[in-house]
Amino acid sequence: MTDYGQLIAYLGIGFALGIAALVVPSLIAPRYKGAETEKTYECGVDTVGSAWIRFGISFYLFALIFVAFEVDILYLFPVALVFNEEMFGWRAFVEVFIFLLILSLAIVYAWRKGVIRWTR
Amino acid sequence: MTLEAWILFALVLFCIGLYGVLARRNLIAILIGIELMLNAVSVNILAFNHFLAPDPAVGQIIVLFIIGLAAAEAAIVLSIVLTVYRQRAAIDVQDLKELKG
Amino acid sequence: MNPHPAPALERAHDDETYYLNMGPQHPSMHGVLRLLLRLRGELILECDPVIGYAHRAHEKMAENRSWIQFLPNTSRIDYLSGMIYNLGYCQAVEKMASIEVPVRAQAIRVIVSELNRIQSHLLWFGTFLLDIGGITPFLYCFDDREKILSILERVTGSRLTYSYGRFGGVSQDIDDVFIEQTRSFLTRMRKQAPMYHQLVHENVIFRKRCEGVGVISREVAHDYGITGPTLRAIGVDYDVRRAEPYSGYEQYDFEIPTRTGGDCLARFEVRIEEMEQSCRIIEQALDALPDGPVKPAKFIKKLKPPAGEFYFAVESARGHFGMHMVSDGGDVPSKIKLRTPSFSLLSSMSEVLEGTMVADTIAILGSVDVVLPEIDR
Amino acid sequence: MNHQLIALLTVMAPLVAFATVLIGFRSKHTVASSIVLISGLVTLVGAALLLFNGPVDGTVFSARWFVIGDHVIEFGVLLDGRTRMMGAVVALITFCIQIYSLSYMSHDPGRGRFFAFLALFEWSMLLFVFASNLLQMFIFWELVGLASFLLIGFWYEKPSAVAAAKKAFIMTRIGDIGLFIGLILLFQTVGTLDVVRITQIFAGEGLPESIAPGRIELIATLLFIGVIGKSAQFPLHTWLPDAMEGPTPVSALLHSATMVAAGVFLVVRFHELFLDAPGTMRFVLIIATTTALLSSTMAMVARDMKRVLAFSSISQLGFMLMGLAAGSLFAGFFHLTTHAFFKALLFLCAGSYIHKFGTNDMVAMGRAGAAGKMKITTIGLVVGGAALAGIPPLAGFFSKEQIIGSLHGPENLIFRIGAYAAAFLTAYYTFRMVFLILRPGIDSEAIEEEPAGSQHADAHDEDHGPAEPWQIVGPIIALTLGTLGAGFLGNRIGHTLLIEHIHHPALAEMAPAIVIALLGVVLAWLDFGRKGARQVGFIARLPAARTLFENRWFIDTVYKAVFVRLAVGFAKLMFGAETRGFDGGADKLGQGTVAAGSQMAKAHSGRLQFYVGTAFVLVAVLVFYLGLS
Amino acid sequence: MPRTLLDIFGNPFIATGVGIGAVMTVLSINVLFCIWFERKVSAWIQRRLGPMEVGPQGTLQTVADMVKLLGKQLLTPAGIDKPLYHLAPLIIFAPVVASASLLPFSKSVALSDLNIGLILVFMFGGFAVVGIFMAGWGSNNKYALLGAMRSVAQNISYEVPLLLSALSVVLMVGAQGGGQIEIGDEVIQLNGLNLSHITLAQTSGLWFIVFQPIAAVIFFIAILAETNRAPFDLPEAESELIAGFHTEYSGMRFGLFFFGEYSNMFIGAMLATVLFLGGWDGPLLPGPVWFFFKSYLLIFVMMWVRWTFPRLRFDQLMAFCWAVLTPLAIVNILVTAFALKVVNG
Amino acid sequence: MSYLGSIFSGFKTLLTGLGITGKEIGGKSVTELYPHVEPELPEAFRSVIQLVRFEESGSHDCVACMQCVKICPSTCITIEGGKIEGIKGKRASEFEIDFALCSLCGLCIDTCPTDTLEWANIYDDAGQEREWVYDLLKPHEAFEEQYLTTRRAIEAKEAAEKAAKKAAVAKAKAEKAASEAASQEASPEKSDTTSEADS
Amino acid sequence: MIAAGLVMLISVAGAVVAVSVKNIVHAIFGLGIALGGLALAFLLLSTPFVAAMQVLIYIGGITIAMIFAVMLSSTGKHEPGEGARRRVLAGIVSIVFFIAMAWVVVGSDFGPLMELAPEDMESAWSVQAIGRALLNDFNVAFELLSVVLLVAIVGAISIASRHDEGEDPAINEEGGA
Repeated sequence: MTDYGQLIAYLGIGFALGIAALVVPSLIAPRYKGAETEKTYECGVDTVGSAWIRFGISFYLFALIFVAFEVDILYLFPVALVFNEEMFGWRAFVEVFIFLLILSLAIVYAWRKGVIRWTR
Repeated sequence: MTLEAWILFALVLFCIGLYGVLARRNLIAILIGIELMLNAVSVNILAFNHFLAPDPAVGQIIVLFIIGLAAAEAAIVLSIVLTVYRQRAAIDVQDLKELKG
Repeated sequence: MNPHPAPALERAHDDETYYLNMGPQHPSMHGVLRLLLRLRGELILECDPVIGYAHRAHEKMAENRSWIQFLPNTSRIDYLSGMIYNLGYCQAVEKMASIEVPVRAQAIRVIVSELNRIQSHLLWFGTFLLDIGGITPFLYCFDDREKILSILERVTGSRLTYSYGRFGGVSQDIDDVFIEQTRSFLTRMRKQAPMYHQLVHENVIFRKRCEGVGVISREVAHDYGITGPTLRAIGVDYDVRRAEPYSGYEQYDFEIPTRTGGDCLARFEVRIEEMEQSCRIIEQALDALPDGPVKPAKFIKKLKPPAGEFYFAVESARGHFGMHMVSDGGDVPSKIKLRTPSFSLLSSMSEVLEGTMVADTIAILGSVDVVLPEIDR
Repeated sequence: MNHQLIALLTVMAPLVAFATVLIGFRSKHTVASSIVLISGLVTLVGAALLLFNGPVDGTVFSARWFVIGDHVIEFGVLLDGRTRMMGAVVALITFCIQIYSLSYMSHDPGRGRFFAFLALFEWSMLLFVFASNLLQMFIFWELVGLASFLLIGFWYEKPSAVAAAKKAFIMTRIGDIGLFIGLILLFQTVGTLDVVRITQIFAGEGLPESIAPGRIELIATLLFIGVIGKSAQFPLHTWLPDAMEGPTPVSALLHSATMVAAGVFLVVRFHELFLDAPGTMRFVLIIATTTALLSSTMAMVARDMKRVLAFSSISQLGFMLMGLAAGSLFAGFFHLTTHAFFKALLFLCAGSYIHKFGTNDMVAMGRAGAAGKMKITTIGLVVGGAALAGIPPLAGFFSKEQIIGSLHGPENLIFRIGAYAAAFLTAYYTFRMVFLILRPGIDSEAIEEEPAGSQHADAHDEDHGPAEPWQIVGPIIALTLGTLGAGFLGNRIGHTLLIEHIHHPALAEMAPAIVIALLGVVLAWLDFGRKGARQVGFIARLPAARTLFENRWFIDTVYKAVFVRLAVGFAKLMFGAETRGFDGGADKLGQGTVAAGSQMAKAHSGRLQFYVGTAFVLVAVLVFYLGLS
Repeated sequence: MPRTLLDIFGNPFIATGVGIGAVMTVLSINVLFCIWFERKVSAWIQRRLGPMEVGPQGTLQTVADMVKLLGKQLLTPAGIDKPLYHLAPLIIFAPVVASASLLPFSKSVALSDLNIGLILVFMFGGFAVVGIFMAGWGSNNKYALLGAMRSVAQNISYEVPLLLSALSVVLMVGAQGGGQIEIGDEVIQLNGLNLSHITLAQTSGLWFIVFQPIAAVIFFIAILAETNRAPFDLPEAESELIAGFHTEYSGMRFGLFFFGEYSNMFIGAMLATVLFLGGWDGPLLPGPVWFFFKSYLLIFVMMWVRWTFPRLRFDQLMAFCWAVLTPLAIVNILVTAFALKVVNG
Repeated sequence: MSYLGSIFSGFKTLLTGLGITGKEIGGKSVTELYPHVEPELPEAFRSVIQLVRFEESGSHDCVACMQCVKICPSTCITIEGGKIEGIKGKRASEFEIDFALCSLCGLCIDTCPTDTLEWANIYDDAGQEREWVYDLLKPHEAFEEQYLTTRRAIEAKEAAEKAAKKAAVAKAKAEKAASEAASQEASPEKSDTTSEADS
Repeated sequence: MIAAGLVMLISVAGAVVAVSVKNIVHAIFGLGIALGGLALAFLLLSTPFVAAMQVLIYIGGITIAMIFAVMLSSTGKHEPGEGARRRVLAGIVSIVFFIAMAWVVVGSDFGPLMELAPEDMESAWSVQAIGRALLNDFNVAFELLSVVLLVAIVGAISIASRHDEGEDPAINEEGGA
């Protein structure tokens, strides 16, 4: 567990260093305040409406496909670890094959639905 | 940490999730509550797994399945949210007369 | 399919749109163009080009100064084909005032105009690639373009705003060094062509970005009066140099490259071939360069063309550049109306860009090659 | 071929078809329908082989799915008399309906999807029927519900169809909660999920020592709540008429062999268990009789042909359950089988008419000349109607006779009378329907407004191709023959169910039923059939009754009044001002019944969070109760 | 087997301190070097000289830039979502440190040696998506949001071929010598998720790039996309979206993004080295030298690629991932699995 | 093209591209390190405009004819006529060009009847202020050195020409004288004056 | 001990944020924090692999999908205000449930079971053990999970893109490279 503790420590110190890197300039950098410094950048023109807008569906569909895929693939990792053990033999291959086949169907479906080709 | 502490912790999380499910009106917020509840279950299982289980792999696999099913469930629920929104232009459960029959 | 489209769907789609200002301060807006886009996700629903950020009132200035005084302005209208504009203006005035131009000066004008055209196309090539994300070809193009600029600098003293033309000729004769440099440039250019072809034209990413993107139909081109390489990419072989030859273009043997696709790739190919044709013209002009003076013995500074209206056009790097001049017989023009190609191109954009994606917008804008001061003249 | 392989083929063919079609060929309609048809044929052949290939009992195929503690949970195919019989019926009816749909749905843009769902439906039902363990049973029970939801809401662009689908789904969910709890309790009680074992446990002489009788009653009641939802028994029957919003083949499937039959089959499946719970059986009997009577009265006044059939379905389901509750597995199951044939037949006929004339209104059909134009359909209608009415020697007669016969003894007198009354009404309304279509009169109950739930999406242009293409006529003929013949298969079915002794009622016993059925027919003739009949029915002379029946006994209204009021009160109490929707709804109180149904469903489902909260509070209360006691 | 710092120092606190110092030093030097190197490579490719002013051959240019960044005002636009906006650079920056510590650079010493190191590296990589989204959303700027959406969609999509190609390596590891390897008199059971084991599996035989060329190419392309580098730099496509998700970030906040970006590139290259190029394996020179040499070779290729190609359009990018890379990767795994069974089974 | 075929050929074009850019890595750079390396300027280089001025006298040929003022499109030239000691006729006493306005078109140079305006050969004349008016009569310190060099060269050239002219004249005279001397005797004083004028 | 306390604190704090803040995007990030904390908890429960999966799938996948869904559905960021009474009631229900369950937990004695806890089963805790179990005992579940996810994807895509069912997607174009 200590190994993982160390890892977490790295993460924590990473945060700390990041904060430090932001604190330093706020101490030494000039501070000019004015309306223009706070203006949202939109090519020098005032923005029209908020940026918190709604987006096309395509992004979302990719996220969905990704979630399923990632779950599937991550299940494969433990299996891949023991894939070569003799006790499983060809059964392991068949299982992985079926699994990947089903996984591929998702791509095929998405493809046919035009998700991948971005039908807008 | 004792088993009881972990279970109580899971319970707390579960109840927070329950509160989220009950109190919120936004469908996505309700989904958040459900996810919390599911995760509380995962903690519970892993705690038992850690302290009691004769075969640790089983507990882990169950949690992995929970995670996987949560992913599937989230995908479906979010799609429904989207459809509902398209129909109704709102994701407030109170406005969802459409879903009621 | 769906017999009863839910009205809510339409409404929801309306909610998904938003406005985005692209430009004037934007890395890929050529000059200071502002596009007001209405978008859904990355899809452009409406495009409204807002111009005027580089407005300099060239046409108005023409009404307040003598014919010769307007000369320096002309290289600044389209700073990329400054030479062509400049010489075109001279030719217009010469024709109006019936001034003879020595044959050597005519040949020189053709040479420098074509060099200018190559230069302009090279810059367009580079920035177009830059727009679709390829940075290195841009610098290669600039390396080549630099050679032209140096050559032109030798005779004009300037690299961009040449003011090389004079009524009745050009301001300075070319020498052997110029000829030699030009010839070596042509050789270099022809050596570079296959490299560009492999690096850019064959590149699968480039083709993906260009093929079928931003197709401009014949109707749109006709309605908006699009000319130049963009028109030729649709398949219309209209070129002022061929249609109404000036400055002795009729003597030279060159082709007018055309494509039928009307998309970005077609425009790209047309321009690339045009560069080769320009090289051919320069070669022929250099081979048959006549001797003689290059400008009238006396500098023509005061000019009183006969009263009347007059139209003259030249082929700039971007297309048909026409000058409609009105003279009242005095030494100050009554009115010079400039018909610039970029204006037509940009006007058509609101129609062409509709239904494309943001990335395509940039590619299309880059491929039609507009120069903003020319629009805002 | 061994049974294992056949069974596997039988149950998996629809799934393969479903997956293939849904993923690959949804827009290639011809391919889609061919795939589904082939799978249907495979299933039919397989089911037939299983049925006729002699008794092979027990779980013939299983795949390990999960292990919980010592319990190995398997997906399996359980073959015994009940499942083989039911599987064959399902396969046959589904196949007929698939063929029928070829023509019926031929112009629908989404028919690829439709066929996919049909396959899904068939698959779910088959695996439910063949389920070897409780978990599988429950999962496929739910899947049947899901598939029916998809099919009822097939024309999802029609708001009424979506509403109906959701109503069906949600109301059956109410029953499912009961079923689920029941199954869990059952598991706890018997300690196994295996259906065969459970059947054995309860089939034995007397109760197992360890099981408290109250427990059995509770389990049976909970299971029956699931049946109430699924088989549309009173008081959860209101979804079924609305479910007519789906395409007619769906209605036919839903009402004959799959969705509603699932509920009855559950009782058949656990009949031993139910027999051990006499209290529950009484309860079932009461509910079933009430349902049979109530829905018959509703059918008397309905004008929409599909609705008449829907109400008759409810009523016939009541009959089946009466038979089962009276203790006769054979009677109930026999009626289930015969009913599958003639109800599918009637629906297909109705669909044929609707397809041709573009209306659901029987009067309009009659006026359009249904009798003359579509001979085969009309023959089917008459045969099916007669079977439904219980006219000998058609299928319905025998099975109904068995049910009435099973209700012997003084303690069942009231139910017997109820059954007779229901049979009478059935005969009456069936022939009312027949006469309205076959002998249209000028004065018949003309309908100005369209009947609720009329299916215009169904109705295509008047003339496209022959009125009776083979795809429509074929299944109708097949089912007509089935209806004519099924009644004589009683022995065979009994044999298949391994019931040694079948009670064959004597003619004297049959006589009252025959007389009553004929009386109903005669009355219908007087009211509708004879020349110059006013075609308004005797009910018209009893305005109170008519109002009652037309408003479906105000059950929807009562639901609304009670549940919605309660909910509103509750909501006001609990959630303050958030009652706008309900207040608005409350203003429409007297405005008709369809709206009321959806309002009622709203009260049930809209407050999702309310239910969740209640459930958790109940759990907490339970914990406290258990902990403190 | 490499010894971890914990083994060497015994005390976890000292080990962590030393480790963090080493990681930060390496990363900082790497970032400074990479930025300079990138400018130089681009200059060489483009017939230019690149930075020449500060230090010999402009080597100190990035140091000067960093000092400049430190001295710049942190502009905070109005109308932002404050928590997200401020947290985003940290979310990008912090995981980099942790994930850099996981990579085994030497035969003898490693910062940490975890049994699921591979998964953990991917896990820390996953944080970037969240950070990018926070930046884009928090900025309340349409360009930033567009960039963030693109970036998130791109990152998650390319994670699929990335994981799939790594999976084929995991499959290979178990097949090396029956899943065991002898080092001295010690027999080690190879664990396909342990990064040092992956390296060890290659030291005894050929590097995996020989067995898995397709996976290697896919992995490399996916790394390019994951680090938002051209031709997959759409999230910050300057000709379209100004600067993408970090449009509104200035000064050191931008610096953190920059740091994260280049470090991620470094980590990606190191991971590719471990998975396909045999990690520290190499003749004559000491392990770490080989390791860093290979990593920088890959980084050089990344730069080379960046300065050669135009940028894809977004839909083409996604189509490339889902219609080309992912199917290829799946087929590759199947072929690998089949071959392994044929050879070993 | 088939699916795999298109992938393959696509990758091939990418590799070709990499090859092209890769070749450049070893290639020569074209960058001029500007402040460290002076650019080569063409003769006709147009920078600011200057008056042809004579070093010794500080004088020039501008006769203040105002042609340049009239032709200047930018109206950036200001000239005042005046008198310069020791020179006949009108000369410009004030000659200012506002280079903030000037567009460097060169019309003034072309139109100058006395050819006294010329391009300076300066490439790095840049300012940080808006005010950018040069008094051409006063050599600007920014380019004094260049100015003087060219001026010296011009003066030397002119002097040489003058000398050559004079020499030619002298020679002619001498020849004439010689021919005359053939008849008459030459005067040695005259050659002295010539040599004086040379210097 | 301290670590566990810290982890619990993080998770609970994240969870509280997730269910209480009005801004739905913040709520999702709160969920992310809670899930991250839970990943640490899994680490403490000696299942690092599950912890990594938790982060990869939940934080890297599900929360992102949620955010996309938010971006597609609600522009306002702020959901409709919920009545105070609703919150109070929800709180009451949760607390009642908590008390009930906590009572059960506290009242239970896990002591006897503890002895079953494995001591020296290093290999049993490894990822390989999971892999073996997936291939052996849970193989059907393993395959079924992929089916479930396939169905989820198919469902999600068809639900989400239902409106353009009529359009004929460009299916047979070449894959593109």
